[in-house]
Amino acid sequence: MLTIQKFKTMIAAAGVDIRAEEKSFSELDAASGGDGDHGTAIVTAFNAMQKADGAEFKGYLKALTDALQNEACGSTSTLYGAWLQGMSDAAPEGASELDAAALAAVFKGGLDEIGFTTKARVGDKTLMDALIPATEALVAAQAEGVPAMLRQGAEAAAKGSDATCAMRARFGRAKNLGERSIGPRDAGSASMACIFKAFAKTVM
Amino acid sequence: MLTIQKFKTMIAAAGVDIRAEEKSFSELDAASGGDGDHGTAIVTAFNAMQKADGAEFKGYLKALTDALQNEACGSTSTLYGAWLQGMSDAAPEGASELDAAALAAVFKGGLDEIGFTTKARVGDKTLMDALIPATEALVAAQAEGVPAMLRQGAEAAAKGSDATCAMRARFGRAKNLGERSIGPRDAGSASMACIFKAFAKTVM
Amino acid sequence: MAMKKFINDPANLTKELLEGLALCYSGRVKLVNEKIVVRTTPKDESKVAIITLGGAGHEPALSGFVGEGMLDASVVGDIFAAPGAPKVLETLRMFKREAGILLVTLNHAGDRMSASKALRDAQKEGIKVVEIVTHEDISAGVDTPIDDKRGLAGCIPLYKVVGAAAEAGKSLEEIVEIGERFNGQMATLAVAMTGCTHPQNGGAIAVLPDDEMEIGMGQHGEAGGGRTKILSADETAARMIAPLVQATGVKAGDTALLIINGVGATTLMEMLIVYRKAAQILAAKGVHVTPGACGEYLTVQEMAGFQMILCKLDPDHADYLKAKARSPYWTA
Amino acid sequence: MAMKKFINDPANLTKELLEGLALCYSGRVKLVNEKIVVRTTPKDESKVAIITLGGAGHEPALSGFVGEGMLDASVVGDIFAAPGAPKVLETLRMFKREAGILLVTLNHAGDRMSASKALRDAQKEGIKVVEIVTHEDISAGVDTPIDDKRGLAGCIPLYKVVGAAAEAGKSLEEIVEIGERFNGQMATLAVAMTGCTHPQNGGAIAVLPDDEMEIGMGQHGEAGGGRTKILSADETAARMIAPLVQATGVKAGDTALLIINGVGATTLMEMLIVYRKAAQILAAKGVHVTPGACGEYLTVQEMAGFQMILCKLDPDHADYLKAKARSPYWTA
Ligand SMILES: Nc1ncnc2c1ncn2[C@@H]1O[C@H](COP(=O)(O)OP(=O)(O)O)[C@@H](O)[C@H]1O
Ligand SMILES: Nc1ncnc2c1ncn2[C@@H]1O[C@H](COP(=O)(O)OP(=O)(O)O)[C@@H](O)[C@H]1O
Ligand SMILES: [Mg+2]
Ligand SMILES: [Mg+2]
Ligand SMILES: [Mg+2]
Ligand SMILES: [Mg+2]
Repeated sequence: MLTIQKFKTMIAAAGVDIRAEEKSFSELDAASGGDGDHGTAIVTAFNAMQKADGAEFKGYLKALTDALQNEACGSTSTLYGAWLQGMSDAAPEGASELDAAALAAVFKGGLDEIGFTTKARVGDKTLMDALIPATEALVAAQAEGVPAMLRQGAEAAAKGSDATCAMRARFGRAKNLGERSIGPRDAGSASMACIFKAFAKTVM
Repeated sequence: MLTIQKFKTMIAAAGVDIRAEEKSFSELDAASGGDGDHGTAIVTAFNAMQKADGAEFKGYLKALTDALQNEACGSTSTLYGAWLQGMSDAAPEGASELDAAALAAVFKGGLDEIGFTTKARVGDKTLMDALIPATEALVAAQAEGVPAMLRQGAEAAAKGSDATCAMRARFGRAKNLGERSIGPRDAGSASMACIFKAFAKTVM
Repeated sequence: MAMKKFINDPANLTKELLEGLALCYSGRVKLVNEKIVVRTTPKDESKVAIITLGGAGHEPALSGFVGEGMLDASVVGDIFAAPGAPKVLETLRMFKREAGILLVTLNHAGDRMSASKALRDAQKEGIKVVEIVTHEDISAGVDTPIDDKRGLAGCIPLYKVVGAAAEAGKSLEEIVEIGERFNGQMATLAVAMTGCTHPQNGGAIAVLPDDEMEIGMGQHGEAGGGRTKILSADETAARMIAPLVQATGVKAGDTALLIINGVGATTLMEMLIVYRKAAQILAAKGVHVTPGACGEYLTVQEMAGFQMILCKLDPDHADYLKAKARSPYWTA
Repeated sequence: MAMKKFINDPANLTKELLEGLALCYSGRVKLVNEKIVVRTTPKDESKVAIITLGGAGHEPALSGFVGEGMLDASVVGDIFAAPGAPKVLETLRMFKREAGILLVTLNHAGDRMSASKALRDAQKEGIKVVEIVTHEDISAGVDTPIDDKRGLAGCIPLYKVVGAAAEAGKSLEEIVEIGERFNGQMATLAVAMTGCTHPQNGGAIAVLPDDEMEIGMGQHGEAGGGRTKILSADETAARMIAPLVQATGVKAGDTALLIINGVGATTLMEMLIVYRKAAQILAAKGVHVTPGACGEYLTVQEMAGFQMILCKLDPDHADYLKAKARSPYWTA
């Protein structure tokens, strides 16, 4: 079971780790032909999310979405906004605890919604390269319980992000770089992997 | 006696030496709070002067003036234009040779005219710090003949330019620098000294 | 090392610059709800409203083109960051009218996502709104699919054309036709000489070697693939105008608009020298070049470089370009 | 290392940029006799002509302000170099008229020497011409003798005021009075963050340490004595507006014009942020700040920095500032 309290701690822990790596995310963004601000963007997103609160999952996730969409800007906030919105939609009404199956459904809902917002999929060198395998691994590990789900999600996210180094960008600001986008890791996948790692650490 | 042929060689020789030091004149201009273009300006002036010709002093000096004023720009060309204009005015009608007295009169005429154009005098950290003592020394050495006049003019110009290092600028672009203009040599005095040195070399 | 910029808290950049804009050009624009720039004197509600959206950090774009004869509103994000969909939707609601709204979106992932979401929501609410997406950057190749071509400073003459058409009382359908026709006949190519500094985090974007320039650079420092040793102004102009002519299809007898948009540190001296050569090449081909523009319209902080915009003009476009406009940074 | 500028032969910079200006703004200006920029459609001869002179390299100044409602002609030198007196005289002859000519000269040694000589010669020839010299730079101190104060970008609003007065049919004597009154009520202060490159010789001008800025920098990189560690935008604005208020004497109830003139690489984002603070300070003092301007009007190549211009306005000045103007880089 995952309590809403624990989930808030997961979000807070992710915020801490994201802030610690802010500079490296911006540098990755610049190195891969972006505008060098992904660290700034994801930290701004977490700063906005800090203001959200709620006693149960649906409401808290919705509050996170609203905070992001109203106070933050940029692709990252839009994509995270969609992700959290999808999670909120999939969360059972009024629940302040989620069992493994409900948690899997929440993450699946999040992935579905972000998938409506962007056409990027695995192989396009975006945060989807971390999020899609992470969600799949997490859902697949349902039988093993919440901590295992998050651990396997984190591992899959890290592997997915690693794989972006060899990819050519096809979405976002780096897409025109062509061949030259091959080499550096995708910034958005790196921050996504960082978040899943923090989630896993928190429930260990 | 100084022939017009020799005088043209003096001008040409000055042009050669000025071009060789172009960069250093620009650097001096920048170092003393100017816009870093005195080398460019004085070389442009000599390039324009190269197009002038004439069979006797008055006409040649006037042609130099016109070339400068019509084809070149900037304080340097205006000041040199006045200098050469004054020389032309003071040159005896139709003369293609000048004796020591006439040469002294020509240089004196040049100094008088440039003195109408600028109020700068010795101590103001401008090309006048080289030109005024050079002209005075040259006039004073009349009795010793043309080569001695030019040699002493060159020495006085060099000394005058050296003295600008310790001065505070009061004219031209460097004037607002105040105390901080003390230290570097004045660019315009350096090029003026270079010209007098080339004149002296040519008649040696 | 401190950033060499005149700023305060980097978190407040957008807020403060928009306040400055509204103070400086108080006769033309004002700021509402923090991130929406609108005209001081609104256009009559019977006319189509023209709205755009995009990140800050490109000043004067985009908000500097709000004003009589051009935009009714610009929805601003943060530095190089699209505004969120809720802000776009809020603006669409503000300008809801029977005549309808034209939303102009530059083709960048963040802007597109926000615009699409806001559009869907607005249409559900019964707001009449149509979107035009600009994608005139030819750096990826003239034949690149439209979705992969970025929107650069070509949005500015487009604002002028659709703004004038709206002012003239054209219907939304007519304006969309006029605008899409213009959109399809314009092309832009950018070149950068130096990188720039992100004003929020102080990081370097798009660093270039001392002796190189890059043709095809995007307007946030996104690389474009055309690295070369520094070329002369004339060679650069020639290299850039050729594919623009190909992309727009301008030929002898046509009328064309040429704009050089400086992106930051490149001097107007240089832009005028480049304009000269490009205009001479067009004239030599028998193209009639109408009065154009050289200046900084959509910048990338203090990056050195420029965008060259070529638009093949139909007679109505030429007229709309000449019509009265009174935005802070574009007047006619 | 190659210069990071889009240029051709450095000897042709001025010629080419002026040709570019005339091509780009063909409806407004044209180039005559290589270095004289005049209006495409001349002003009626019954009205006073307004002429200025100065070096190139400051684009859009000075030639970008030739046009209806502003200058009739600008006599251009080379990069940072005053035009020779013969060229100025040639222009004065070209505009000889019974109504007379107003010559506006910025107080720089080279410009002053050329203007003085041309004026003397013109007056000998019976040309009716009066000179106004601008000297509004207060970097050497508010009480510095007029001859030691440089002319900075304050010439631009002055062109606007005297240009409008001429257009309105005022006599030369009246225009001189209006212009000198404006001249006496304006003040400018510049600040630089970085140096720049001389485009002819590639040399560095006015290099500054990485963490310093200089208040009082002149517009060719001439130092101004006010080196300091980099300050925030608000602190910079406060530090600069205070002596400008003192110099102009603006006080509660007065109307003032505030202009931020970018000199090259400083972004408009920054200028707007600085404008905001300076305007807020003025408003807090009870000064009525009319719509102003933020942009690049008189630049120093790619130097980072700006000039802050404050003008105390009499009611007629305010009206002349609002009157119609159609130069390439200033419209009203
Ligand atoms: N269209 C898209 N679909 C999915 N992910 C995207 C898209 N565009 C950008 N991203 C992700 O966002 C990251 C960049 O985020 P950020 O720098 O915050 O946004 P921006 O590109 O607006 O500056 C990229 O590294 C990539 O992972
Ligand atoms: N008013 C003046 N009177 C005398 N000499 C001057 C004056 N102004 C400048 N100079 C001389 O000219 C030199 C600078 O020349 P230059 O760089 O060519 O002109 P500019 O100042 O127009 O860039 C100075 O070093 C000084 O010697
Ligand atoms: Mg980015
Ligand atoms: Mg100089
Ligand atoms: Mg961004
Ligand atoms: Mg100079």
